Amino acid sequence: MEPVLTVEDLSVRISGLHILQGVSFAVAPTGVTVLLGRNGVGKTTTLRAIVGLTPPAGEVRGTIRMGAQNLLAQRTHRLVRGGLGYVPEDRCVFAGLTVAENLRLAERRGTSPAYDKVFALFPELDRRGRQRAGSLSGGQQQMLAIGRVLLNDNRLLLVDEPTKGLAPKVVTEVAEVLERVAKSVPVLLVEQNLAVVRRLARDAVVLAAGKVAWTGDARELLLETALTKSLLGVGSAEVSH
Amino acid sequence: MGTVILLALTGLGLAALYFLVASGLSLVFGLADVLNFAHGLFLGVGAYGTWWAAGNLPGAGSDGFGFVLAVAFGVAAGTLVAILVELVLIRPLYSRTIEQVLVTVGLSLAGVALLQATWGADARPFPRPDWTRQVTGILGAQVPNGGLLLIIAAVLVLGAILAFLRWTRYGLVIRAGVENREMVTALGIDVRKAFTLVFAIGGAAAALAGALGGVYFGTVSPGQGSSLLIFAFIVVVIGGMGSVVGSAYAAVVVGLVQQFVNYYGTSGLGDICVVGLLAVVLLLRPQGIAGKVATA
Amino acid sequence: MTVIDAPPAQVPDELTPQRGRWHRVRPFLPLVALVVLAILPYSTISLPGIFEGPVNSPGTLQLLAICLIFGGLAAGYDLLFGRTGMLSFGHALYFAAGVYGTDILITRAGLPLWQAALLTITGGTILAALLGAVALRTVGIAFAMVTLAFAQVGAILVARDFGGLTGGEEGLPLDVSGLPAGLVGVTNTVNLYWLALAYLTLVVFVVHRVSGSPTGRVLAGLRDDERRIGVLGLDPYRYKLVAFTLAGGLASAGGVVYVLIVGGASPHITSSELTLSLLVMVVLGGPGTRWGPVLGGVLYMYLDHRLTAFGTSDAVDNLPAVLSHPLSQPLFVLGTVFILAVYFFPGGLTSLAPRLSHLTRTLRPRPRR
Amino acid sequence: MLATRGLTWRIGEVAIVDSVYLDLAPGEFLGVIGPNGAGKTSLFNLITGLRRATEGRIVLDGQDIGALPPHRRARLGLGRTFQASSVFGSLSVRENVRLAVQAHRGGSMALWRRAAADREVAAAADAALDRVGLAHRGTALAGTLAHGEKRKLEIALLLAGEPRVMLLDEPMAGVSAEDIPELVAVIKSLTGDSGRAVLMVEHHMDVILELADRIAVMHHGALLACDTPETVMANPTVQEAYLGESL
Amino acid sequence: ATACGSPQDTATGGGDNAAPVKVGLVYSQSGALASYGKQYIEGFKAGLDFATKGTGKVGDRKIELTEVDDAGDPAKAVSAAKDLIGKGAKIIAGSTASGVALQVAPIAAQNKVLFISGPAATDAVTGANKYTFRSGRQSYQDVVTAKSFIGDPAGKKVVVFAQDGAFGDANEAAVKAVIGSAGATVSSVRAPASATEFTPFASQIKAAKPDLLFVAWAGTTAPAMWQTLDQQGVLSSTTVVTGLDIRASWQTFGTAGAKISFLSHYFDGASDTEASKALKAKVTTIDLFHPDGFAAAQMVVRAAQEGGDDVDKMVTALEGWSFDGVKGKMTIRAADHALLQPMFQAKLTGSGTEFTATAQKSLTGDESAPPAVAMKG
Ligand SMILES: Nc1ncnc2c1ncn2[C@@H]1O[C@H](COP(=O)(O)OP(=O)(O)OP(=O)(O)O)[C@@H](O)[C@H]1O
Ligand SMILES: Nc1ncnc2c1ncn2[C@@H]1O[C@H](COP(=O)(O)OP(=O)(O)OP(=O)(O)O)[C@@H](O)[C@H]1O
Ligand SMILES: [Mg+2]
Ligand SMILES: [Mg+2]
Repeated sequence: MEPVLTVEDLSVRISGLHILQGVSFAVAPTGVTVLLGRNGVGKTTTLRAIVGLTPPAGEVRGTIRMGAQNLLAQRTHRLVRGGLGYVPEDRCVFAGLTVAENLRLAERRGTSPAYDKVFALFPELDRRGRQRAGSLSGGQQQMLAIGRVLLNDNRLLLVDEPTKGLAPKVVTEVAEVLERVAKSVPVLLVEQNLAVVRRLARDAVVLAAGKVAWTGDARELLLETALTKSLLGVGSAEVSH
Repeated sequence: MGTVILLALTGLGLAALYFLVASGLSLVFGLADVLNFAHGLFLGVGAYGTWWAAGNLPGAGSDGFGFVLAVAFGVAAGTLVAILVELVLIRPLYSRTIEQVLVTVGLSLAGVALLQATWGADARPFPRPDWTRQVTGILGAQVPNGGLLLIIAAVLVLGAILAFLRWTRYGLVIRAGVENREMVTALGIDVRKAFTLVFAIGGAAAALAGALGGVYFGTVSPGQGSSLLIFAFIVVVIGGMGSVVGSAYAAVVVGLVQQFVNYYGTSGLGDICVVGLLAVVLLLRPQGIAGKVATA
Repeated sequence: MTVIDAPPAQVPDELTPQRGRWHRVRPFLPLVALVVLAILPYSTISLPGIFEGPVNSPGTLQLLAICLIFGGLAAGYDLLFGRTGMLSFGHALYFAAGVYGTDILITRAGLPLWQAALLTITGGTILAALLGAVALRTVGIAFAMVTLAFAQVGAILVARDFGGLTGGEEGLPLDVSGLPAGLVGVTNTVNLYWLALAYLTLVVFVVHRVSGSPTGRVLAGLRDDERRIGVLGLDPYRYKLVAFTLAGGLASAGGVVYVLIVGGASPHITSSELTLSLLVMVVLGGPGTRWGPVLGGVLYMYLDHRLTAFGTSDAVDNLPAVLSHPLSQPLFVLGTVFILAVYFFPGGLTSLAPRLSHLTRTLRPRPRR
Repeated sequence: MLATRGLTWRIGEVAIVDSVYLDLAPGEFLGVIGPNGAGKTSLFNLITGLRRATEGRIVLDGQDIGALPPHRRARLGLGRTFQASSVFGSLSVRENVRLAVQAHRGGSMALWRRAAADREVAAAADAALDRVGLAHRGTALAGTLAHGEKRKLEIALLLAGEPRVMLLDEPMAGVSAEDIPELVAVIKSLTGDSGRAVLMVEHHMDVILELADRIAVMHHGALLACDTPETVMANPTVQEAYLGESL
Repeated sequence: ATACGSPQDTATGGGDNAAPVKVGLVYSQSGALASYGKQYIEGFKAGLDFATKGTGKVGDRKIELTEVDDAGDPAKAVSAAKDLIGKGAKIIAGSTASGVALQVAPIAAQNKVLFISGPAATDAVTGANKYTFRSGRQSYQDVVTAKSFIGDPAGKKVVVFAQDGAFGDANEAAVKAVIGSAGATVSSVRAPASATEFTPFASQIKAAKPDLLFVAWAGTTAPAMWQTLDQQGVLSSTTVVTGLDIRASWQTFGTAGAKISFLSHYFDGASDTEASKALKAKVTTIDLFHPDGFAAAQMVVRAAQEGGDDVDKMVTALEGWSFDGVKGKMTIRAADHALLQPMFQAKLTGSGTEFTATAQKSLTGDESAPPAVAMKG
C-alpha cells in the first residue's frame, strides 16, 4: 500500500545543534504508526518539522511528502486545513480563553464540527465550557487538546504523548479513542507508555541520537526482549506489565 | 448648576477624545500584545491626511459632504499606514515584545519628524465645518459642538468595535494568537491576517481620533498625537489592557476627574489626580478595572 | 495577554566562565580600554566627520563625557531590565532627582558640592526604595505603568516650579561660584570627562560585581520565573527591591555628574522619553550583557548629539528635497536607526561580536591537529 | 511532620479542595492519586503557599504555616516540583541547580561576593545533577531541554534544596520508559536516609505502588481514602473512578 | 602633526589682524522652535549685510559664522557653546529657547566670551552677568505694553490667564509688578500647559469679571484655548490682551482674532526704518523674530569693531550703545544689559487664511522699559 506520509532524509538543525540527522520513515495509510525513543532524541522535533513548526532559528532539510504534496513548501495553517491534525506535546490550550472558545477556535471553515463525538468522549469539556482553559487541571487540558483535533475530519493525525499526565482510567479511554480513530484516519503517535503502544501500534519507528535506529512491525519489536532492551532500554517483561 | 453641567459635558467630550485614541491603542495593545508607541503617528497621519484632503482632494472641503470625504480620506490614510507598519515592521517581531517597543518608539520619532519635515513644526489651522465652532445651549450651559461631535463619534466607535469582537471570529483568533501563535496556525488559521486586521482597525480608530481631534483643537501639528498618547495610555491601563469597554469607563473617569479638579482645585492638580488614580487602581487591581480578557 | 517577557535570553556572562584562545587576555581588556579612555584627552588626533575638532578639544570632550554618562546610566538601567526582567518606565525620575537635587542644593541652598552630592545620592536612593516598595506590588505592564505614573508626577512637579525651586520649563542653571575651580570653565572640560569616565567605571564595576554575586544569580532567576524563586525559599520582592534601589541610586549618582557637565538642569530629563531612550539604549546594545548597554548608551547619545550636525551639513543640504528634508530632522534619522538596528543586530550590538567571529572562523578554517 | 486540618479552597461556590485532613510522618512516602481534576495540584499549591486556603490549617512541625508566603514555607523545609516543568529557561542547567543550592544555603543577599567562586555550592550542584543523570547537559540552556530532561532538572532543583518535606507533582510524566527506573531509584534514595517525608502525585500506578508507604485518593477535592497500597487498590470506588479496566 | 597634546588646550583666537572673527550661532534648526530659529538666522544674515555694508567684514577681518543646531535642548546648546569656545569663538549668539539662554549665559561668563541671547523672552537673561546681552524683547516689555491698553489702572480688576511653569510665573509676576503696582488688583487663573479642555478655566475667568484679561499662552493648544474663551463669551465681555505670535499662528485665532487686543514685539509693517527696509529686501515678509537676528548681527559687528579680540572691550562698547534697529531706536541699558526698544499695539483683521496686522500705537523704548535689575554676576 502507498504510505500516506513519507519522510526522507529529514535533517533539522536548531541554533547550531544537529538534532535530526537524516531521518527517513513512512506512515502507513491505516492504523497507528508509533515513534519511539528516549527523552531528547528528537521525536517532537520530527512531528513539528512535519507540520512546519520548526522554530525560526531552525533549518530543515530533506523531503516530507503526503501523497504528491510536498509538505515542506507549505505554511502550517494550510497543511492543517488540508487535513493534518496535530496534538502538541505541551497541550498548548489557550489559557486565557474558555473551554468553549478553545473548541470554537478549532472549527474549520466549511465543515460541520463533530461536537457530539468530542463531548461523548470527554463529558468534562461539555460541563466546563465556560471555565478558562488555564485553570483546568493538567489532565483536563490534555482532553481539550485532543478534543480540539477530533472536532474535524483529518487525513492524518500527529499526536505527541497524548496520555501524559492522564489518570489510568482516562489513559485507557484515550487509547480506545485513538484505536477507533485509527480505523479511518492514520495516526503518527509519539508515546512513552508502552502499554498503550502495545495496544495501538502496528508499525514502529525507533529514533536514537537523531537517527532512525529501527523500523518495522511494532509487535515484533515489543516481543523481542533483546530488541526492546537495546532500543528502548527496557525488557519486554516490563513492556507487557 | 449650569457650571456643573458644562463641566460634565465638556469633560465627557474630553473623555470621548481620550477614548478614541485609547480604543485603538487598547485593541492593539490588548489583542495583538504590541505596546504601540507609534499610535501617535497613526493619529498624526489621520489628522494631516484630513487636512491635506480638504485642501487638495477634489470634492473634499471643510464643510458638509466635502468634510466627510476629507475625514474618510484621512482615516483611509491612517489605516493604510497602520497596515504597512504591521506588514513590514511588526510582523517579523511578534512575541519579541521589547524589540517591538524599540521599533515603535523609533517609528514614532521618525514619523513625527517626517511630518515636521514635510509640513513644518508649526500648527496649521484645521479645516472644519462652521457649526463645530459654535455652542449648543443645554440646560443653561454653552456646550461646544466640537465636544458633542466627539462624544457621538466615540459612542459609534465603541459600538463598532464591540460588534466586531462579539460577532466575528477574529476577536477569538487574535486573543488565542497572542497566547500562542504557533498553536493557532496548528489549528489551521492564518493568524497573520488576523493581526494585520487588528492593526488596521487600531490605525483607523487612531486616524479618526486624529481627524476629530483636529476639529476639536482647531489645528494640526506634528506632535499633537504624542501629547495625547500619555493620557491614552493611562486610560488603557486603568481600563484594563485589551478591554475596550474598560477603556470607555476609564476615559470617562479620567475626563471628568480632570475637568472637575481643574475647576474646583488648583491647576495641574487634575493631571496629578489622574496619575494618582492610575497608581491606586493598579495597586488595588493590577489587571485594571475590567480585567484582562479582551471581551466585549 | 502575556505580561512583558524578560528580554531575549542571555546568560549573564559573569555566570558562565568563558574559555577560548583569549581567555587569558580577556580579563584585562576592560582595564586596557579604561587606560586608553583615560589618556584619550592627551591625544590631538582629529577624526573628521566623527568629531568636530581634535579629540582633546573641549567640544569633543564634552560630547564624550555626556556619552559616557549615558553609557553608565544604561548599564545601571540594565540591572533592572536586562538582568532582572523588570520593565520600569520611570527610571528617568531617579536620574532627574540626581540632577535637580544637586542643582537645587548648590544653587538655591548654597551647599558645597560634596555635601550636595552626598545628600542627593542618599535622597535619590531612598526615593527609589520608597517608590519601589510601592510599585513592586505589581508586575509586568502594571509595574511599568505605575513607575511611569510616578515619573510623570515628578515631571509635573518640576514643570510647575513649586516655590521657584526648579525653574519650570526654563530649567535651573547651576551656580558655579561655589564649585571647585577645576570643574568650571571650558579649559577644564577634561576634568568633567574624567569624572564621567569614573562614573561609568563605577557603574560597570558595581553592576558586574552584583550580577556575578549570589544576588545576581537570584536576579537572573527572577527574570525567568518569579514563582519558582519563591518556592526555592527566596523572597522575590526583596530581591527586586534591592535591584530597584541600587539602580535608582546609581541613576541619581549619574545625575550628580551630569549636572556638573551640562551646567544646569532642564525639564527634558524628567520626560518619559528619557526612560524610553534608556530602554532603547539597552536593547540597542544587548540587554543582560556586560558591555552592550554601555555601548548602546554611548552610541545613542553620540547619535543624538551628532545627528543635529549631520542634519545641517552640506552633504545633506545638497540632496534633493525629498531626502534632505527628512534627513535634516535628527529625530527622523535616530528613529530610523533604531528600526534598522532591530533588524540588523537582533540581540543588540554585542551579538555582533560572536557573529563576526563565527564569520571569520568559517572564512579561515584552521588546520586540524 | 506535615498535617493539614480541614484544608479547603473554594472558587465561588465550588470547593476545589474540600476539607482535607492529611498526616505525613517523618520518613513516610505518601502517594496521591485521583482522577484528573480531582484537586491534587491544587492541594500542593495550598500547602506550598502559591494559593491561600479559604479554610483550614496547615501545620509543619507543630507550627501553623497557613499564613506564610511561599518563600517562608520553603525556608522551613518545604520543597516541590511542578506539574508543568518550571525551570529558569535562560540560565544553563548547572546555573539552575546552583541557584537552588544557594537559595538553600543562605547568603543569597550578598551583593559583593563572587558567586562563581563558591566551590561548595558548585560541588553540591554538580552532585545533584549527577544524581538525576543530567551532568552531561550542564552547559545547555534549560529552556532548550527536551521535555523529559526538564523533568529531571526539576528534581535536581528540588534535591538541591535538601527539603524535609518534598512534594512531587507527576515527576514521571513524559519520562521515557528507559529512564523511569533510574528516576524511581533517585526518588527512593531521597527518603531512605534522613527521615524526609515525600508527598507524590503520580498517574503511573506501578511507580506509586513501588514507592508509596500509603496512598491517598482524592476525588472531587475530597480525600476518598488514605491507606496502605493494598487496601486502596482493593477499594472498588478507586477501581471504578480512577483505575478503570487496566490496559 | 603631533598626536599628543595637553588635555587643557584650547585654540587661541588668533590675534593678528587678518584672522577672521569667529562667531558661533547656537539656535534651534530642528525641534519645536525650528521656525523661530529660521527667522532668527535670516534676520541675522540680513543684519550682518546691513551692518557691514555687504562686505561681511569688520575692517580687514572677515566675520566667520559657525551655526549649530541645539534642537531646543540646553544640554546640546551647552555642548555646542563649549565646542565653539574651545575653537576660539569669542562671541556666541542665538538661543531660541529661554532654557537654552539661561544655561548658556553662565558658560559665557565662566569663559569670558560675549553672549548675545536671541528670541528667548525670559526676563532672567537681563542682568544675568556682565558678558550676557540680549537682542530680543523680554516678557516685562510685553506686559508694559499690555498696560497701555487700560489707561489708568487704578481700581481696575486685572486677571492673568497663563500656563503653569516659569513662563506663566514670570508673566504673572510682571503683571503684578507693572499693573498691580499702578493700583489695579491682579489675580490669576492658571492652567496646566498640557491642558486640552479649557472650559473650566474660561468659567473661572468669566466669574472673576475682569476689566482686563491678560493671556500668556504658548504652544499648540492655543487655538483650542481661544476658541473656548470665545465660545464661553469671555472675549466679548472684557478687554483681552495677548502677545501677537508669528504669522503662521494668526489664522489659528479664527474669528476670535478680531476680538483680541494684541501687544506686539514686531510684525511686518510695524515700523518703517532703514533697517526694516534692508531686512524686507532680503526676506519679503518680516516676521516676529527677524528683528532679533538683525539686532544680534548689529551688536556683533559693533563688538568686533570696537573690541577686536578683547571681550571686556566688547562689553564696554555695547553697554549704553544706541542704534537704529528694525523696530526703531534700540538702546542697551548699561546697568543690566536690557535692550530698550519700541513695542506695538496691533489689531488683526481678515478671515480664512488671509490676516493682516495693523499697528494701533507704538511705545518708545523708554515707555516700555522694564525696571532695572542688579547685575547678578
Ligand atoms: N528550540 C530549541 N533550541 C535548542 N535545542 C532544542 C530546541 N528544541 C529542541 N531542542 C533539543 O533537541 C533535542 C530533541 O528534542 P525533542 O523535544 O524533539 O525530543 P523528544 O524526543 O520529543 O523528547 P521527550 O521525550 O523528552 O519529549 C533535545 O536535546 C532538545 O534539547
Ligand atoms: N481558577 C479556577 N477556576 C475554576 N476552576 C478551577 C480553577 N483552578 C482550578 N480549577 C479546577 O479545580 C480542579 C482541580 O484542579 P487540579 O489542577 O488541582 O487537578 P489535579 O488533581 O492536579 O488534576 P491532574 O491530575 O489532571 O493534574 C479542576 O477541575 C480545575 O478545573
Ligand atoms: Mg517530546
Ligand atoms: Mg495536577
